[in-house]
Amino acid sequence: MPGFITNYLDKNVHVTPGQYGSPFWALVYILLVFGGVSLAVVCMNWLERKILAHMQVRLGPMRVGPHGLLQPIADAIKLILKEDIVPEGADSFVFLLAPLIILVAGFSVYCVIPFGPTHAITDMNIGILFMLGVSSLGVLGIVMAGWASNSHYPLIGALRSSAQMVSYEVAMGLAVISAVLMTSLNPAGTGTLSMIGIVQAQYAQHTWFIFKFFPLGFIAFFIFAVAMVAETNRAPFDLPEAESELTAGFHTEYSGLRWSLFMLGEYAAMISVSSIAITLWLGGWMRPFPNLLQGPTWDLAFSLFPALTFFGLAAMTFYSTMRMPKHPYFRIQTIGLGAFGGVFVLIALILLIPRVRDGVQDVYWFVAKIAVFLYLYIWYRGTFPRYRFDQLMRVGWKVLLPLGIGVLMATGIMGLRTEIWDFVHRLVHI
Amino acid sequence: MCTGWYTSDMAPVATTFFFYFLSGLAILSGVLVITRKNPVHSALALILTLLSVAGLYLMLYAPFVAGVQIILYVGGIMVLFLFVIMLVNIERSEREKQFNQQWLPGILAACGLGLLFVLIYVKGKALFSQPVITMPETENTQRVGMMLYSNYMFPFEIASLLLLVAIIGAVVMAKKRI
Amino acid sequence: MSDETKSPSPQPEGEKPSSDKIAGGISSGTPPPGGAKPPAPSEKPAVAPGATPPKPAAPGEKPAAAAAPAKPAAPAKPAGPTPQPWDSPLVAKLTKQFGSGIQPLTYLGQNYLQVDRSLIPTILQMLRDEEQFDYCVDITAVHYPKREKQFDIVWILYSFSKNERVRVKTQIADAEHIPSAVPIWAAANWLERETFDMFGIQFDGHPDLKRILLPDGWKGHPLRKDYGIIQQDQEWVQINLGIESGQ
Amino acid sequence: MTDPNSSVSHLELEESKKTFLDANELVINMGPQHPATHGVLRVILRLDGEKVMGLECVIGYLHRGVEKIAEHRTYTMFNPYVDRMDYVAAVSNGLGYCEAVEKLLNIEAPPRANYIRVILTELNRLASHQLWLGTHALDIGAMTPLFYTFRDREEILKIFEKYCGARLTTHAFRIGGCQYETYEGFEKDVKKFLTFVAPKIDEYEELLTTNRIWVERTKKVGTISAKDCIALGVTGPVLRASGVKWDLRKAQPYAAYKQFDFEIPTGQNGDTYDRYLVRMAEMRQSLRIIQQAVDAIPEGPIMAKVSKVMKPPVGEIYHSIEAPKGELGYFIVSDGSTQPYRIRVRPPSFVNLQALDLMCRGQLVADVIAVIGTLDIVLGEVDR
Amino acid sequence: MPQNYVPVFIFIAVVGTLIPITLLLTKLVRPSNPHREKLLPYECGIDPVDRARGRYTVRYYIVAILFVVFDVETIFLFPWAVKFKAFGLFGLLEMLIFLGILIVGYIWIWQKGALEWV
Repeated sequence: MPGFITNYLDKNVHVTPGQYGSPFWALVYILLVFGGVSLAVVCMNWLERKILAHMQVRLGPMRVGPHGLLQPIADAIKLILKEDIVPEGADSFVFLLAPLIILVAGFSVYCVIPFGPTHAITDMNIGILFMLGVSSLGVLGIVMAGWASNSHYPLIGALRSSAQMVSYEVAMGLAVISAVLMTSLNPAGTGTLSMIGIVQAQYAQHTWFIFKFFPLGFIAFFIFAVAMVAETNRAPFDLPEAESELTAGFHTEYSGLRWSLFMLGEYAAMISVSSIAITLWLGGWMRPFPNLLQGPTWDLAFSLFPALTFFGLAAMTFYSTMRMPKHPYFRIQTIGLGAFGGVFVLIALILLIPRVRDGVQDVYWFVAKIAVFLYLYIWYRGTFPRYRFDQLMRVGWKVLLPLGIGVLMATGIMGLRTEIWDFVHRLVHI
Repeated sequence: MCTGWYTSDMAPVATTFFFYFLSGLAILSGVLVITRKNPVHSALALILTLLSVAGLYLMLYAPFVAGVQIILYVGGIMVLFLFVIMLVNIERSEREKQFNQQWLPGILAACGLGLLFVLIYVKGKALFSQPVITMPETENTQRVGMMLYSNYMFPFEIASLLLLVAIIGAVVMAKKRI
Repeated sequence: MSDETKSPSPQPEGEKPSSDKIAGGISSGTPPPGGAKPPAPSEKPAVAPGATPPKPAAPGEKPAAAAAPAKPAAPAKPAGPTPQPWDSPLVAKLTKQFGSGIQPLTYLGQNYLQVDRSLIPTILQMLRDEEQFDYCVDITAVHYPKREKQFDIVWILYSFSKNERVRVKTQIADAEHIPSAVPIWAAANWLERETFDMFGIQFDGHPDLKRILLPDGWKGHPLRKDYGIIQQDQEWVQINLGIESGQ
Repeated sequence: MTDPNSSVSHLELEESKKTFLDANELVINMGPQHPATHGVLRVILRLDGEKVMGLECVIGYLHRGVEKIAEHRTYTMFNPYVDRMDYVAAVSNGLGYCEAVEKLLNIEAPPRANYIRVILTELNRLASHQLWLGTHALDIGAMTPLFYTFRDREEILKIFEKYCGARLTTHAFRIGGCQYETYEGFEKDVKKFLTFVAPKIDEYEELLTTNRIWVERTKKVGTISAKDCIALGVTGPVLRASGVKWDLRKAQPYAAYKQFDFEIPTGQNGDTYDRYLVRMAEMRQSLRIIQQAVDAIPEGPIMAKVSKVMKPPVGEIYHSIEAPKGELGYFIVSDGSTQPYRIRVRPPSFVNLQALDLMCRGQLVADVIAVIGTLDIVLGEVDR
Repeated sequence: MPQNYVPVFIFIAVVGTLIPITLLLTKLVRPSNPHREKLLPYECGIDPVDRARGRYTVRYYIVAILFVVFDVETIFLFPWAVKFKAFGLFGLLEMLIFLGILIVGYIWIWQKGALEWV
């Protein structure tokens, strides 16, 4: 088995495992991504509670582990030990299948997400289409969950949710097309739908697409950014789960581990749509200014960022460790927090090794960009009230959709401005 | 069977397995679609059918069509189906008889269809003596574009009229107070 | 001083004005147009930080509002806390129209009309339409089991334009119906339902007279005096809660 | 009647007659176990999609028979019970009750007691409004204001606790005055609180007042005209937001309110946004009143002469005050004994809740939540 | 099957087996005490009045059908988008006509109020 790995590393570092065609190697990547995303969801869970808490002048989880670090684990254990209730009159088959569909749909998107030029499970030349299609499968899961529960609140939640996701998908698609348009602005005149290809196109055109044809790229990005919040049912578009109206929306009747699958799916979807936005508009895995700040010195400077980040985290952890109460009761927690900082230092040191340092560059920048998006998600949740359903639909159909069509047309015209100019020129001269 | 389209980075893998797996899945779920009493279950089975057909498109090196299949049929039309199914009274439809009693026309139609299949199988080789136009997978979308926007330009524009009619029809039929 | 005048009878206001008209008599002689504002001028007791005179009753009730200058003749307060006859143009008008059917009284600066059961719909309608008592504050009842006419029904009304409060009271026997005030004040809806729930008084013409605080199907009306404080509908508890007793 | 909770509503009956073809309407229960009904309120909604075609409130889940209990307690013993009605504005309840009995006894609280009463009542009004704001914002989906308001409300509760030992159901006042003299540093605490909380109110407003989503969610939602308000007996900030400048503290001043200079904030449209603005302005007015009261608090006794055994003369009295939610009235009938013959509480929430149907008809489900929040009901008071 | 699509199937297989296995495994540790009251659908503490399925407004249906139409439109745009430079002015014109016809429909439904929720 190491043969596969060495083989891959030696010969085919420029292709993704999918293109390499080795099922084993693909499986390794799949497990890595699956585990990584699950871990990210756990971290996100803790971070969301902490950040939200601090925005709201409270502490958030503090009891399980130092600063509540073990809270997600405690939650997981609790959820595992909870009874799994299938309500009376529910269509049990559909009821049990629904979270699975949502999860599979949420995770399948990761097949095409490029964490780096080679760090993707596979590269499809219809990557964007695949992502749009698979993420639209989530709607089915939601409708099924709501319908199967045989309860009013989940049904209304599911209908709302599907109508909402479906509405914003149109705007999302239009925004995506205007990014695809930009990829074909090369001498060959051939664009691509491949996720890796889109990032490479941004590299080739020396700009992130968000800045292309300013403000067109930015508007398209904005449309996508709004639509993705709506697609993931997050505040301020969290109507399907509006707890004050529908208690918990389509997953009201779910409990225990099965309920946690919905949460897992939701957070996984948040991460995946953020990655898509990053891939399409924010240069994907590229570090900032890859064209401007070139040269070995800059490369070295940027390659130190991962290690520095972890050193920073470690410093924060150590600072908190020092600030822990000196009471013997907290001794274990203090030691735990210190050990946590130690782990950070260790990771940082590993990241200083030149080979590793270069290897994680792409993934680091990608994850860093995702982190910004996730922070924005949390920030929205702490700031905005919830939209009402008709307002939500109005934003989707009457604001984002025309905006999307407009941006698309404008981008097309901008992309062909020389041809148009030539044409007009010729007309005048004839 | 697909070796003819071999490209360096798109080597076919386990073609036979996937073919039988996907087509078997399509047929099985297709049967489920018509035998399930509960229309929602039928719809779910139909989704599976559509997905496996999408897989078959992939095998034919037509990823764009596969993507369209997933986005439009699974993500769009099936959601619409589910909505409509939920609009009707499922309890009632479950109580009703699944098949009506039109046995004779049914059998005749089945025989006719079977005959057609057999004919196609027998005569097909003669009709399609040449292999289908080869289409490198990497350029599939671009090729579709070329076809659509040059050769089939007029039908394409007609399609937009069709969509317009669909919009108007939907609104007129569904909206009570216009 | 308030303590001495209490009388042992459980029917506090059935007796009406007769007894002592110490201060009230003065006011009744001179028909002051003061309406509901007898205590108005003497009304600033809360202001003075000094000794609080016990006499001027009801600090909050009737301050000199906009209507006060028009009707300045408010006399001194009734000294003893017994119901006094109440005089005002409103009263004069009402008495003229209804004669002995109503008894206008005032007690501790608060005015009320003791009205005959038969006059209730007319009077309430009139109070709203002609006297601008546009706000029905409350409707409730009081149970006097020993009396022949067991229930006092009380309407507490308020007029925004006059800044004036008046209570209308009538007596009805058990099982006697009373017309609903919902057509007059929409607010009466729930208030009447609660009165029905608690006392079992039927309001004719109420759109949806049913229990409001107690569950449907409960037996008995708890605010009647013969309904003990720990009494409950055992049967209901047994059927619905599956226990022998909620106590 | 097999189900303890099912009171068959006319909505449900209507619904059962419908056939499939015209059954676009859906009857759903909101409450009693629902996150946004502020307690155990049950609202039966008849929906056409998301649109509310009608609704009916079912109340009584928290009915404890307060009025009945009163008939078996002496006047003094009943005093703590009123705190449990509107438990977020217990001080106001106590004030209304004490003043009503004082009136019946024809006595009056000494001025110092009245000043203390005003300070505590206005603090309580502030606390009640803060709780309203937090929960109302949470209902509309804004999570953060809840924590801000609870943080600041805590300071008020601390003052209560220092004054009388209790935080929520304070039982701060007695018939005839106040039981407790203010503690050492009471004025200082209150003044400190005033300077602390004024910028906090700006902070709440900063989060909400100009927030686009907040404005969209509240403007033109749950509109009720002044005429309807009066017909339905709606009082308090809801009435004022409809443009009626009426506040019992001004209209029929009680306690020491006559001495203070404050305004009655009013709105024009009677929608949820106006009610929000009115309550925010009321919070500022409360601060003004407290400031004046604490600056001018007179010395003197805090308790009037009241006999240990209270036997009010035969008679009846109605006294009402401006509670945070509206007009809170007590109708007390005395038969000359030590126990009230009958006490009727006129709860503002109960009467205000009647307007819910009118305010929600034709709006969306989400608006029902907003309207319940903006009515600021407390089920303890609705059900008593 | 082209090799770079195989990982998708592996992925679905992995997710589709891992999760049910987890669910089955946790069956060993989690309790199961079904009770009538516990199994009742949530209706805010009230026993459900009727079955929940079916019966809701036709508006959701309009949204779904409009979505399908606009989705088809979006799909048509993809092949153009990847090649639009090569199609040049002619392609752009074609696309503008295509979009124009749809925009007419869009304006029509806007005018008709089909986009208003209530």
